[in-house]
Amino acid sequence: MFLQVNKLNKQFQTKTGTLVVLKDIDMTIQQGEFICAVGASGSGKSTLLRQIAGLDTPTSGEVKVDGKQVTGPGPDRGMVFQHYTLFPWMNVQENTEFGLKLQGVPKKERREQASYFLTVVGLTKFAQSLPKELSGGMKQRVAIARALASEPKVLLMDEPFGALDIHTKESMHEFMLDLWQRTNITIFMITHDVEEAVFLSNRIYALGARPGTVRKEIPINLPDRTHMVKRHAIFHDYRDELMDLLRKHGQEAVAAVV
Amino acid sequence: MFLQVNKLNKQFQTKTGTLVVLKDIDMTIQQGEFICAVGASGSGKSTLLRQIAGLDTPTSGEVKVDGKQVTGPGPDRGMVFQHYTLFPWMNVQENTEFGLKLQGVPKKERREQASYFLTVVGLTKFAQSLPKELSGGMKQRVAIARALASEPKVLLMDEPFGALDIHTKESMHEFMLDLWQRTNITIFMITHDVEEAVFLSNRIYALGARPGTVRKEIPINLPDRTHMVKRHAIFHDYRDELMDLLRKHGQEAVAAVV
Amino acid sequence: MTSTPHRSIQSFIKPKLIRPTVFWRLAEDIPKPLYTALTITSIALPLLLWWMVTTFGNIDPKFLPSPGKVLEAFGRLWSTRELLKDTVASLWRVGVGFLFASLFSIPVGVLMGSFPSIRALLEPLFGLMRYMPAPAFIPLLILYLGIGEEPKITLIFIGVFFFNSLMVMDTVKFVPKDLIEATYMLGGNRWEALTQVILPHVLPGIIDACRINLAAAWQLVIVSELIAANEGLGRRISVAGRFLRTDEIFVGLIVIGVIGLTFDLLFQYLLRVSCKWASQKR
Amino acid sequence: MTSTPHRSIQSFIKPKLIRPTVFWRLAEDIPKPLYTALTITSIALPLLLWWMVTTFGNIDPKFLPSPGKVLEAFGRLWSTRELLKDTVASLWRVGVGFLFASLFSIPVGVLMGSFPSIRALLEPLFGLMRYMPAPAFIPLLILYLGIGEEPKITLIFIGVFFFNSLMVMDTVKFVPKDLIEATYMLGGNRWEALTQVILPHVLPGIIDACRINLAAAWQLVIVSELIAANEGLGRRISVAGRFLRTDEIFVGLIVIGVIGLTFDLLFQYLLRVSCKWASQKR
Amino acid sequence: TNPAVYIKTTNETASTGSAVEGAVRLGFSAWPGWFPWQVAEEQGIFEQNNVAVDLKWFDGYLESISTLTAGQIDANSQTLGDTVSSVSGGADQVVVLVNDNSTGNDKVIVAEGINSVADLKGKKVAAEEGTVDHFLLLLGLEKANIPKQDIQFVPLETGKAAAAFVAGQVDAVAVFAPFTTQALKRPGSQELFSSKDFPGAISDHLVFNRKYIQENPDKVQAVVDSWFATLDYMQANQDKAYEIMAKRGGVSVEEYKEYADGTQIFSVEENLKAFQPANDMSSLMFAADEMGQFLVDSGLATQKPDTSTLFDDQFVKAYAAKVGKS
Ligand SMILES: Nc1ncnc2c1ncn2[C@@H]1O[C@H](COP(=O)(O)OP(=O)(O)OP(=O)(O)O)[C@@H](O)[C@H]1O
Ligand SMILES: Nc1ncnc2c1ncn2[C@@H]1O[C@H](COP(=O)(O)OP(=O)(O)OP(=O)(O)O)[C@@H](O)[C@H]1O
Ligand SMILES: [Mg+2]
Ligand SMILES: [Mg+2]
Repeated sequence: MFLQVNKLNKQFQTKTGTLVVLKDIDMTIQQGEFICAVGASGSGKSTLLRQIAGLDTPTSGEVKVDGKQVTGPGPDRGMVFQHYTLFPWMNVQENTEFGLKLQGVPKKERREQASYFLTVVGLTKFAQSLPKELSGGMKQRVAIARALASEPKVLLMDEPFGALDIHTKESMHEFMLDLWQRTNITIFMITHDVEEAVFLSNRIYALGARPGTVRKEIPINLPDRTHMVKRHAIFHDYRDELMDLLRKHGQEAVAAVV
Repeated sequence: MFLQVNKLNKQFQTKTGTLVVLKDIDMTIQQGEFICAVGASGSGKSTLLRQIAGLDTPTSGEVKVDGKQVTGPGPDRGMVFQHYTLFPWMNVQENTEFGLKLQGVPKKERREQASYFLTVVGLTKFAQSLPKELSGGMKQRVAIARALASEPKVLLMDEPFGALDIHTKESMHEFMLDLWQRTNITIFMITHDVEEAVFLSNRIYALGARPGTVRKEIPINLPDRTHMVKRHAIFHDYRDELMDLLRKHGQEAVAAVV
Repeated sequence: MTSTPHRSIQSFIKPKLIRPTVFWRLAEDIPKPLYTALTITSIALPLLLWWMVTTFGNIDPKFLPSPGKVLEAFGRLWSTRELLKDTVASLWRVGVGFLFASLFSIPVGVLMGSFPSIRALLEPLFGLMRYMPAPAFIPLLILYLGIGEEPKITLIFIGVFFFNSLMVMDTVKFVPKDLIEATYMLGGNRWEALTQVILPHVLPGIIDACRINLAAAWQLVIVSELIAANEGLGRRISVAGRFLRTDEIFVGLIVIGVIGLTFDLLFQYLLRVSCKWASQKR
Repeated sequence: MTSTPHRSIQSFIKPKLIRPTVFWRLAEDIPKPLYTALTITSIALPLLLWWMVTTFGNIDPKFLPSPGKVLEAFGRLWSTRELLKDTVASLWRVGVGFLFASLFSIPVGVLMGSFPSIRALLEPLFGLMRYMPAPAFIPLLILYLGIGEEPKITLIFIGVFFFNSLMVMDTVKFVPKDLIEATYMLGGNRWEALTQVILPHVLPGIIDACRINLAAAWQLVIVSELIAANEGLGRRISVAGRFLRTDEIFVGLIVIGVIGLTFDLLFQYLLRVSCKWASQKR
Repeated sequence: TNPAVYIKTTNETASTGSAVEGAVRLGFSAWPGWFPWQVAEEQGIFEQNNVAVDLKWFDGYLESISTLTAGQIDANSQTLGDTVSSVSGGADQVVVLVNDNSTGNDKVIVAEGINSVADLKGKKVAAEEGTVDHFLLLLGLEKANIPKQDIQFVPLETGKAAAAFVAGQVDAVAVFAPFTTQALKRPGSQELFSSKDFPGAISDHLVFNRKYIQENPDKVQAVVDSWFATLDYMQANQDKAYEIMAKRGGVSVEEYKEYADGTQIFSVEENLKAFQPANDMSSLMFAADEMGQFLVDSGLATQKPDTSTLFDDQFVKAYAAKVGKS
């Protein structure tokens, strides 16, 4: 039980009253797993990830990483945000090093570490580029390298490929699988893209909306992980099961939108 | 030959020299067709649409709508932009009426016309809402209603659903097909989402990148247009053909990105 | 792949903890009661300090009058109606000068922001004029406009016009080009894009620029009332300064400060109302 | 579905045409040569008008000196080195006053923008102080600081400090919260987020605020040099005003304008350099 | 118009009716020799002499001078020195009446420990540059044979100069009443010398723009007549006059009475004499010449102004003839 979410509840006080966003969420993720949580827009996915990251405090319940309760943000959990969060005035190398710099790692060591992870994400050639000179996919790869550089226990990702076009997305999927196999890191990723989730993960949590709850936990067993698998019937079955699940809740959610 | 693009070339003068973005584009679209152009990011899709819209002047070649050469922007071509372009201070009704107001249509008539098209896009209930209160899909539906209200000869769409989540996107696809069948309007849509293009269009222009050229023109014949068709082999064949086409060029393009 | 033994980094990392805090919250809201308490402190603390210094310190009241003396001066000037008259006179001058300056600078600024040609035509001149100290124009204003209300108002006009034009111009830069192109596609011409799209879009920005420049207008009230004024807060302050009636200087300053802050809050309210449609908070 | 015969609308539509234009391009670049030509016109046209009016109009040179006379006065003041001395004196005062004001207001403004608690603590006070006309402080400054350079510089300090703090504060609002949270996730604490993320992010905004407030500082040069100055452009202008030597007033104004514009361009350059990393142009 | 005019303060004087078309626009500022204009206005003496006067009070004396030069008022009460410097600057002005001579109300006031002009050496002395008090200071230095470079001159507006002196920021100050009262509030301060020591050096006049005189000689005459009528009134109603003048000056009646000796209001006879040429300071022409030299010496004027047409005694003479005092 490497990452554990126990009876997590989160509500916000708004002008119109109390908004229950997350209700009784329970999750258990083992070391080395690649887990996705899928849910419609507004189902509280980002909110859930923020509690795990320690950027917000749950109303009740707890989050444990490697047995220790989460009380605040910290580099033991690497985070890749939904929107690009590279520091625009730093070049790729500086961005990748930044976490290590904050943690007091000496210049030489952090330079080596950053270079290593830039090699891992395949951006060594762009070490001196500014974020604005990168495409969306490259930006997220730098964000991943930056998170990995601190050698976190778990990598948290919030719809990291939502803003990418379909081709870039595909190559990022291959990249992620490759990275995961090479580094053997624990990954918890959030997405609304069902195919993405099926293609990447060992297990999927399907979230229901308003309030966000775990509707179903689906273990994924695919014959292989190349993009040919997407034509496989088993892939389609997973996809359709999830789609149906979400379509229903998604429509509820849309109807509830003002 | 309702919308015609003849030997269109477009180049930009940049600091580093002349950038050829579009090269010898030829296209012919008949009245009532639903045509998509698919291409990787940076292949010049938006640039092409801007020439057709008259928002920019081609370096050479011409664009004809209903036999008349395009010399500038105008309401005979309805446009739905890649980014949300609703006027944020007007409510949905006012946004939909705005084009008619600019064209001097009296208040009563334009109110009726706008209401009609809000019914068409299913947003009558939201007539008094501000754009910021709408979800992404609703925003694009208002943009479509706004464009349709002027009864354009052709509806131009630049990746209108690129920013939507997968479920909203699906319902927008159904909505578009329904709209197209009911109004019988000519639609020219640009996208990088291959499935979207296959699902929606009569014919697809696959664009190559750097410089943008028409690589292939593919007529689409699907047995039906419900989302069950996506499991059909013929759908997958179209999809894969296009994917292969673009993947090759897409990778070229990615490699060329600084 | 390099062969760097990258697992070594852990030994260099010094663990740190971010302690939860209320007062030092960074870019996060603090609880409402704390906010209110701090706001009250903001005004009360300086008052208290002032009172302490004048009461327990051995300070010549000519140099720093006690709050009591200032209150007394306030009462005196109020009872003779002089303060009311001064306030009305200055309010009117600043108000009219500022109003005219806004009336001219807003269209000019919008045009400069919208049309690069007009910007090229006016920006260098305005950039030059903005630096010229408004008080320098006093002798010229007396020559051209006499000693009535006109030169006083014109001085405030000059002091606000150029700044406001350039600041309004800056706000126009942030209108998304997409919206203008959407207007063309819907059948609008340039004039309609200007009046029906650019103008409503920059309205909050204009209000904010005006808010800042209203403060600039008040900065000029003393100088403008050097021109043969018989009443006015600025004149009261300069006469008081001449006779070292520090208590009256403080009365004048505080009245101006309070009036200014009132208008500031009014503008902030207008700003909030005018950009209700914006998804981002200001 | 309603049964409105919606095809009827075509009869109401009045077709319009947007004529291509160069001069009236809206929010679009105009050709470089036109831009240059217009920029030159911007300065040349007023000069020409001025020359025409004074040459052909029947205007008392006391009221409006001809460009020739102003040039002559410039030559005269230049040859006696008086103008140089004045310029250096004023540059120094404005420079030092502005520098100190920036030095204090930038950290204060950044802190106010970053910590809601500090904002609550200072904003009301600063909002009040900002409206108080700096010249009102002259008698007090003479009392406390004498008649040397200190009161002159302090006056400029007062005139800039509050404005700049509040404007810097405003720029901090635009730092994306995501970046700060990313810093926490990477192991940074609040102080590091402030100095290593917020500060570099708002640097361009700070430069822009300083650029505007440098102009405000020059607005005070005349008033500050009313305090026992023996030299300075402001003093030259006020003495010239007393003796109605309009030509010298113009010399002073133009010198200040040119100096100001030079610094403005310098700041604009700094701004461009400092936000090279921003994807949006400023 | 500014709505503030509709607010009446409790200590405001009843008159100040709105300006009549064609009224003489007459400016004056804070100086004991000029406060009688306020008496004239409040006691309706202008009306008695059939002339409409729009009396303009200036808080800043300097503004009154530049306003006259700018032609925005027709007449002003100002010192000889300033009239000469205006003329040197190209203004066309004419002195028609001597209001007074300063006989002590312009003072050089020094801090404790300074007991002679020689003690001023190296000290900071404040005065308003180019004004009569600056002139007085230089006269004093000259008399004591001290070069003006030996003192540290501090140019400050008169009110501020007095304030700076009280605050101990300067060691001496040259100011005129009522600011002398202000300056003397500094503990231990004393008068070093005053205009009493230089009779005729500082005289104050009613000055008109020449064009106005040419076009409206009768109005000018009526203003001059009103002045003398006011002096008669003040003789007869001293208490009331003091009350009005003290209020205008912003000082108490007691304080105001101290100025009485420091300002010698000129009678008709004294006026006639002053307009005569002579070789000492009792003659305006001689004094104007001296003043011109002073302006050149102090660098405030580039060349000595032509003062030959500066004086016009026809109105004083006409009044004298009318009352049979010629
Ligand atoms: N700070 C907050 N205060 C009030 N309500 C909030 C807050 N943060 C989130 N919410 C609400 O919680 C709900 C879930 O938001 P969340 O951002 O977690 O959704 P999401 O699943 O990440 O959606 P998306 O796919 O669009 O990113 C939304 O209805 C949102 O309005
Ligand atoms: N005004 C311009 N000046 C210079 N280059 C331009 C300009 N507009 C577009 N380009 C270049 O033309 C190329 C094509 O751009 P375009 O926006 O048409 O691509 P796209 O296919 O729409 O991409 P996306 O899918 O990301 O929207 C890009 O390389 C872009 O940098
Ligand atoms: Mg989210
Ligand atoms: Mg595009």
